[in-house]
Amino acid sequence: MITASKAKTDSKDRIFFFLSGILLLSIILYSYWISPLVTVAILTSSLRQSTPLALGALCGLICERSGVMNIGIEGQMLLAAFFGFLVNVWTGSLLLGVISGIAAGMLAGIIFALMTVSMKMDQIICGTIVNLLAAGLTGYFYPTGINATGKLKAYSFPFLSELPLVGPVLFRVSPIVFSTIILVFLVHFLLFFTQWGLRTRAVGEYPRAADTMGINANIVRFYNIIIGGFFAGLAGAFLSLEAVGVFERGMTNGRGFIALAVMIFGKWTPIGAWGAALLFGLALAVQTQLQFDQVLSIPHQFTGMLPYLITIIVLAIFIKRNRPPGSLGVPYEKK
Amino acid sequence: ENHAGCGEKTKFCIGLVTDVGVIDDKSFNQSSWEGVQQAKAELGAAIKYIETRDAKDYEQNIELFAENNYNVIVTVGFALGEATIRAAKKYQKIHFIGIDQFQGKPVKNLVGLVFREDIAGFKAGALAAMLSKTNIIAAVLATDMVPPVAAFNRGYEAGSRYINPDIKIISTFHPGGLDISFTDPEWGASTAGQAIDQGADVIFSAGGLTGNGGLIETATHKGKYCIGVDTDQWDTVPAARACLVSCAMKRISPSVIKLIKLAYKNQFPEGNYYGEVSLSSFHDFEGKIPQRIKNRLLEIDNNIQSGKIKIPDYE
Amino acid sequence: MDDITVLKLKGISKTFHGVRANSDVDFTLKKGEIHALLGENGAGKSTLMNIISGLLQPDKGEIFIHGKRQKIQNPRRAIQLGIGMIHQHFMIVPGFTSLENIILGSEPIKGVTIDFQQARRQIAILSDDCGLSIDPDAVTEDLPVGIQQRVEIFKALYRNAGILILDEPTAVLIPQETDTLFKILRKLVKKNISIIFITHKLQEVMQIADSISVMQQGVIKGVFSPEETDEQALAELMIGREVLLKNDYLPARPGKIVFEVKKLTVMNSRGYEAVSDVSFRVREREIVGIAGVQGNGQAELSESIAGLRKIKSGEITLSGRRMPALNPRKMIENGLAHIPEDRLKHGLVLPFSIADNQILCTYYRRPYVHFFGRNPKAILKNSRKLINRFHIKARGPEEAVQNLSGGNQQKVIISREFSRDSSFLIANQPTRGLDVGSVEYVHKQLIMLRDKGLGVLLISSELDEILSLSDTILVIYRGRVCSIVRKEDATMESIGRIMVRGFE
Amino acid sequence: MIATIRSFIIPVGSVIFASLIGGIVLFLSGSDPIEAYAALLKGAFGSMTSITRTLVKATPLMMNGLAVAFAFKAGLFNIGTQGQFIFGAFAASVAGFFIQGVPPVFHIFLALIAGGIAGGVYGAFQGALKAYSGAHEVITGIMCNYIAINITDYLVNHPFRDTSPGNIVARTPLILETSYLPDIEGIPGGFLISLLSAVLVWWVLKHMVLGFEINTVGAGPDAARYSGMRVQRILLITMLISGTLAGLGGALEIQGVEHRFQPGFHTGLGFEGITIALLGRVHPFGIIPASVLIGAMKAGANMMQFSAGVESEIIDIIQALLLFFVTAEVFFKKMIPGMRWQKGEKLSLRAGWGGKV
Ligand SMILES: Nc1ncnc2c1ncn2[C@@H]1O[C@H](COP(=O)(O)OP(=O)(O)OP(=O)(O)O)[C@@H](O)[C@H]1O
Ligand SMILES: Nc1ncnc2c1ncn2[C@@H]1O[C@H](COP(=O)(O)OP(=O)(O)OP(=O)(O)O)[C@@H](O)[C@H]1O
Ligand SMILES: [Mg+2]
Ligand SMILES: [Mg+2]
Repeated sequence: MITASKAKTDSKDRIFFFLSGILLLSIILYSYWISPLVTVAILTSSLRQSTPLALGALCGLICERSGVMNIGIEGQMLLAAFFGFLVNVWTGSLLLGVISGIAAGMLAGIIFALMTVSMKMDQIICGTIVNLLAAGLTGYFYPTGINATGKLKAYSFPFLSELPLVGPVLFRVSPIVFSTIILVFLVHFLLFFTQWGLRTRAVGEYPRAADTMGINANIVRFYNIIIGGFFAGLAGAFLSLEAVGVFERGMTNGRGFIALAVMIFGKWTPIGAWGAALLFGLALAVQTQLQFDQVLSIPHQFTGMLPYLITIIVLAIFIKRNRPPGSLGVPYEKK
Repeated sequence: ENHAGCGEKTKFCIGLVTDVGVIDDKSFNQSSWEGVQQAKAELGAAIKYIETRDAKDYEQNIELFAENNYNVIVTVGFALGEATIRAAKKYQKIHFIGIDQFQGKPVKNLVGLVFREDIAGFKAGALAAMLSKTNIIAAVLATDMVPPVAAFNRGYEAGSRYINPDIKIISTFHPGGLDISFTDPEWGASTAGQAIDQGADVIFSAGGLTGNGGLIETATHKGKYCIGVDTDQWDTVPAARACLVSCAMKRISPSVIKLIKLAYKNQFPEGNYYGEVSLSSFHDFEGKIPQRIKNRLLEIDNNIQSGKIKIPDYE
Repeated sequence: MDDITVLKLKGISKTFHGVRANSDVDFTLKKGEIHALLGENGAGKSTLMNIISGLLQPDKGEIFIHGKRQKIQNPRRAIQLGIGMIHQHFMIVPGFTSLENIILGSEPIKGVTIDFQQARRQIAILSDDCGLSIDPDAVTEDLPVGIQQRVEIFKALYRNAGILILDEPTAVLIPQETDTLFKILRKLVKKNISIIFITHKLQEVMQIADSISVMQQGVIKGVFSPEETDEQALAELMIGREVLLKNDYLPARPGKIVFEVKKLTVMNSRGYEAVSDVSFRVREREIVGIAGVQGNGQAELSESIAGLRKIKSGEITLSGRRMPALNPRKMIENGLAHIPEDRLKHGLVLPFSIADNQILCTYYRRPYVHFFGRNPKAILKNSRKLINRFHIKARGPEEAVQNLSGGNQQKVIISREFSRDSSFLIANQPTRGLDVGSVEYVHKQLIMLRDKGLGVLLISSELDEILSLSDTILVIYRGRVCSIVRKEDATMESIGRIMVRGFE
Repeated sequence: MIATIRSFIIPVGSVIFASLIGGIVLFLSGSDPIEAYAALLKGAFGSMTSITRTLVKATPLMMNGLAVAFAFKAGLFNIGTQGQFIFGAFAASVAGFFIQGVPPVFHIFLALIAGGIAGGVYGAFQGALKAYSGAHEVITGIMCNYIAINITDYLVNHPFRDTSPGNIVARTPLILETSYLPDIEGIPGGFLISLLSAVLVWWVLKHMVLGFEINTVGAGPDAARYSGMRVQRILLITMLISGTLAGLGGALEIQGVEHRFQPGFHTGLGFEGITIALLGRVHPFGIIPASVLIGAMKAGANMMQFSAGVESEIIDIIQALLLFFVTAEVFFKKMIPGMRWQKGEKLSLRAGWGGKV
């Protein structure tokens, strides 16, 4: 009954995913056997680089599952990264930094919700507005000559981190990377097993039907956008407070948009999106490794294309049409 | 408007045009500007800068100063090379300083302030090779399309090999286009992380914000060293102090001041002016670095001066 | 039955920018009665019901429930007041299972998760004492409409509604399904549930209703009991003129074959065989009717004929020429006219003007294009002509079809398809949801075309429509043609039986 | 009548409101709005050269805006204009320095065509992916942008690098004078061509059969199939044309301004295309003023920083506000009494995501 409610995955896809999963796993195990250090390095890096994408995708997914198309994630991330960093500098507390980063993400969400849900403005336009606004504000008010006070560091779980392979990869990680993994599964659970999830999906598919059952589609959309903002905010905080440690103008560098790609790739399901994000992160890490090892002496521009090419190929050849939520992009007006 | 009255005997005006990017890039825009600011302090000059947003605006931004009869115009970055030459030919009376702009055929009121990044890189490489215990060192680089970065890298590899011919150098360029390769700290950081995780213990991180990301990341790993570029990033990137042994510096500010003063005294040179390059002081690591390494670096320095060491030059 | 009033409306009025949908409507519903509401398309029935169920707010007027004045701000309130509505266009979330659809909005909770077990139990109990069964885990979009409707009824019962509103429930049902529905309704009435029943089918009204209200242009024309009136009277009251209900048209004089399918096999979207080697032929001046319960392959059949769906095997011949698959344009140019089942999705481009919709299949031909491109003059001229000829109610050729009532939307399609000179017509559910006036109109048009010399393939789940119009009747069951009968020797009962089980 | 008034009130009102709020931001951040805006205007329209500069900056914006808008009409969200623009620019510059000894006018057109084709083919590639494999155009678009940048970066760094002595930078040689776009009466030729393209786009969409087909596919893909249109092919053609517009934009940029392909000269142009398309309410004749407006802001930004010392990012903020007011009719509805909005007049696209073909 759960699968039924998800965007349809036809059996061919499932087989493909299953087989490629097996294949990938065996490759990883093999390379771990050959050179454990490098393998761990690659996997750690993949997980790390997939984090902002996965979080961004969660934001997009929660909005879109309730029928709101959010292309403003990039901007939400940027704002979050900015405020998170500022607060961290002012208070000297990374925790406060992260919290206010999240708050900023949600605040941007509220603005977006006011425009899309309350004012029924076109959702693509609202997303673009958020992006412009974020770029403008963070650039215009960019504080010169203030300096970071460190960043979130990796934490090793006792015992667990000693396990081979999974230990260093999964249990010697920095907080946001780790919590992302948990959040992915949490959101998946919430989306498919709880009242909130059922209503969210109903509103996304057919808001009128939800409305006749006494569910106020617009309210659902409103708070879902804000919840989405939480994840975009966390992604931003990750960039400025965990990954880098400082804020720089435009430091999101299009990750918000790749997150959208990842979300669609994952067929609007959290775990699917996470898988897509991991694949993307893996491709990024692998291309770096190819440069490290100089195994093949081709210009780095080509190895650099790897992640993008893989995405297109997988999408074009293996995955059939992705079906978005039915009411996506349409402001809901009562009759 | 403080540029009123520029051009009169009594007033000495200096303008600076950045490359696409921001003045406080903790890198060469910033250190060029610091040079100009010092000139203000010493010569009481009126100073002003314009950040370029769009490569199409180089010409216009330079002209904004020229039209207001500034005495010296500093243009930062090789990308402004052509625009600067054209401006110099058009405004004969104004002195132009083109940073990182190698002059093919000299123009009399324009000097290209250039640096031997390969030498700085060589020293950095030597230092890295001597510091490394794992015999794996890494370089995190913005792009190979920008001559200075490429030169840094060439020197770095040569220098480390000079110390230890079979050292493993794992180096990467940013996979994206030139437009983001200098402004992607996240990539710099995660790449540095990936290098460290596979045993690299010295990271040479070169290229604007991307490089800074690499430095800061390295600082979060115990017992690893990182080497910065361009300025003494001890001051510009404090977050990296935990690992920052030294920086392959291009002494931009002092050279800028020197050239401005020459302009002030009307002894402005033409063609190319080679600015000084060197390793910055070791700061907190002063005590930790054994004397023999320091001696070795001095010896290398002399050998380069005397030409005993040849660095493979531009391809 | 005792005469307690459960619902009372006083002077309800509602206008949509200019359009008077309801004006000063009084309405009374008694406990345990089935109250039929009649009216032509756009009379204001759905609007009135939407007001009762809290989807719309009246401009003025009062609503009393069990004698207490109530303000129904939103559907949630209506549900609390025990009002359940089954909408004309089902309010079912496509991807959801029956269970999910039923509990949506009133989910039983255990801890943080939905208590699906609990929900199942409740549904089981419901199906026992109402004697209707459904598969809770079936994905609703894959279910036949009859069952989807049952899910809708469950939704209401699950929220134990005391007042049940059904807006044109039988529009999409075949006689057998209708009978089951009526049985269900009677059971519900016994449980003291009061029912408002909207329909365009008069004989149903006579059959089931305890009282009848007739609506015309937003006002109630009168309230009757079945005993004191008859179909003809009602029809005239709602349309405002005389209507032929039972029409006995002149028999056909079939000519040569215009259309033929041989051993046609077609897959449905989920890759199962939906049409299995079907063969039949249609002659000039003949209407071939395809009877069948919805979802027995009619959709796939008509789509494949129209060139919209891949065919696995078999061949299609139109006016003597063998037709390539998947080429609608070629079919059209060879004389196909097509009234699609899903008028809003396939038949019309809703945001477009009436004029543009009327040339949707000929936009690239003269006179609609000239040297410089499209020729607006010709397009508008054509539209004005058709609007008059087919009596389409609209402000003018430029009005967007999304603003038209369903009846008029259908007329736009008919005007387009009938005005093309074609030799063969597929009419798929051509009268669904239309009022008696429009139905009569469409039927006349079909006969007229037939007599003009077209071959017509009429697909309909309205058995009486099939019987009164077709000259030959095919019954389709599970994608196979199970029987071919001439009009003369076809009876409602026999056909109905074949429709539901594939044999006499 | 009312309609025409309204169609002026909204944009003008938006500009006023946006600059007001922008002014407040300036004021709060301690700079003088009047001075800043004065400088902005001076930089944008102060002199003939500054006007020219404004138009020069408007040109690529207009072309990208048109490209995005055109795809929107078929329900496609062409987020890949940047890549198409880059390929167009590169192809034009190659044609610019490779082809020798052809008469000027001819050479100009050869280069333009090269650019158009390059962009068009790349667009069509993404269109084909969408139409025939269902790969989502938003994903492929984003990915193709990165790929285009990498490929051209490689090409200018190696095979097509300018080998003239003294050059140490990754860039192509200068294109020949014969392929330079001339100014006509001080108006850049590129701008004139982009105006022409706008008119063409309008004509195609409003008056040509293809335009009707594209609009139909956008408004009702199923009805389009039913009526015998080859939806997939139309999607492909739409992306071909959209890409051609973007590619042409690139060519204009090279032949009119840059005169050689240099990596990174295009930063962000693609996404600005989206802004312009939306600001122009996805109508060719809305896109013209929109791009001139934004062009003016970009042209004035430097002057604003130079003489008013205002960070140029302020114009991003103003752009966002503009976009907001243009879209949020509600304001004007509330403010101007007796202004009733008909159904369908509200600007909405809901293009893109609809994964179905
Ligand atoms: N949302 C709306 N906006 C504007 N007008 C509307 C709206 N809904 C209905 N109308 C108009 O109000 C009138 C009554 O509509 P309604 O749907 O109640 O008719 P109806 O009696 O249900 O017709 P049918 O029997 O075909 O269902 C029609 O003219 C319709 O065009
Ligand atoms: N003037 C209008 N403006 C906006 N929407 C309208 C208008 N008129 C009708 N509609 C919409 O179109 C729908 C069709 O109107 P109406 O309900 O009268 O059709 P209908 O006769 O019920 O058709 P069907 O019986 O096929 O549903 C209405 O339910 C309403 O949502
Ligand atoms: Mg109705
Ligand atoms: Mg109806």
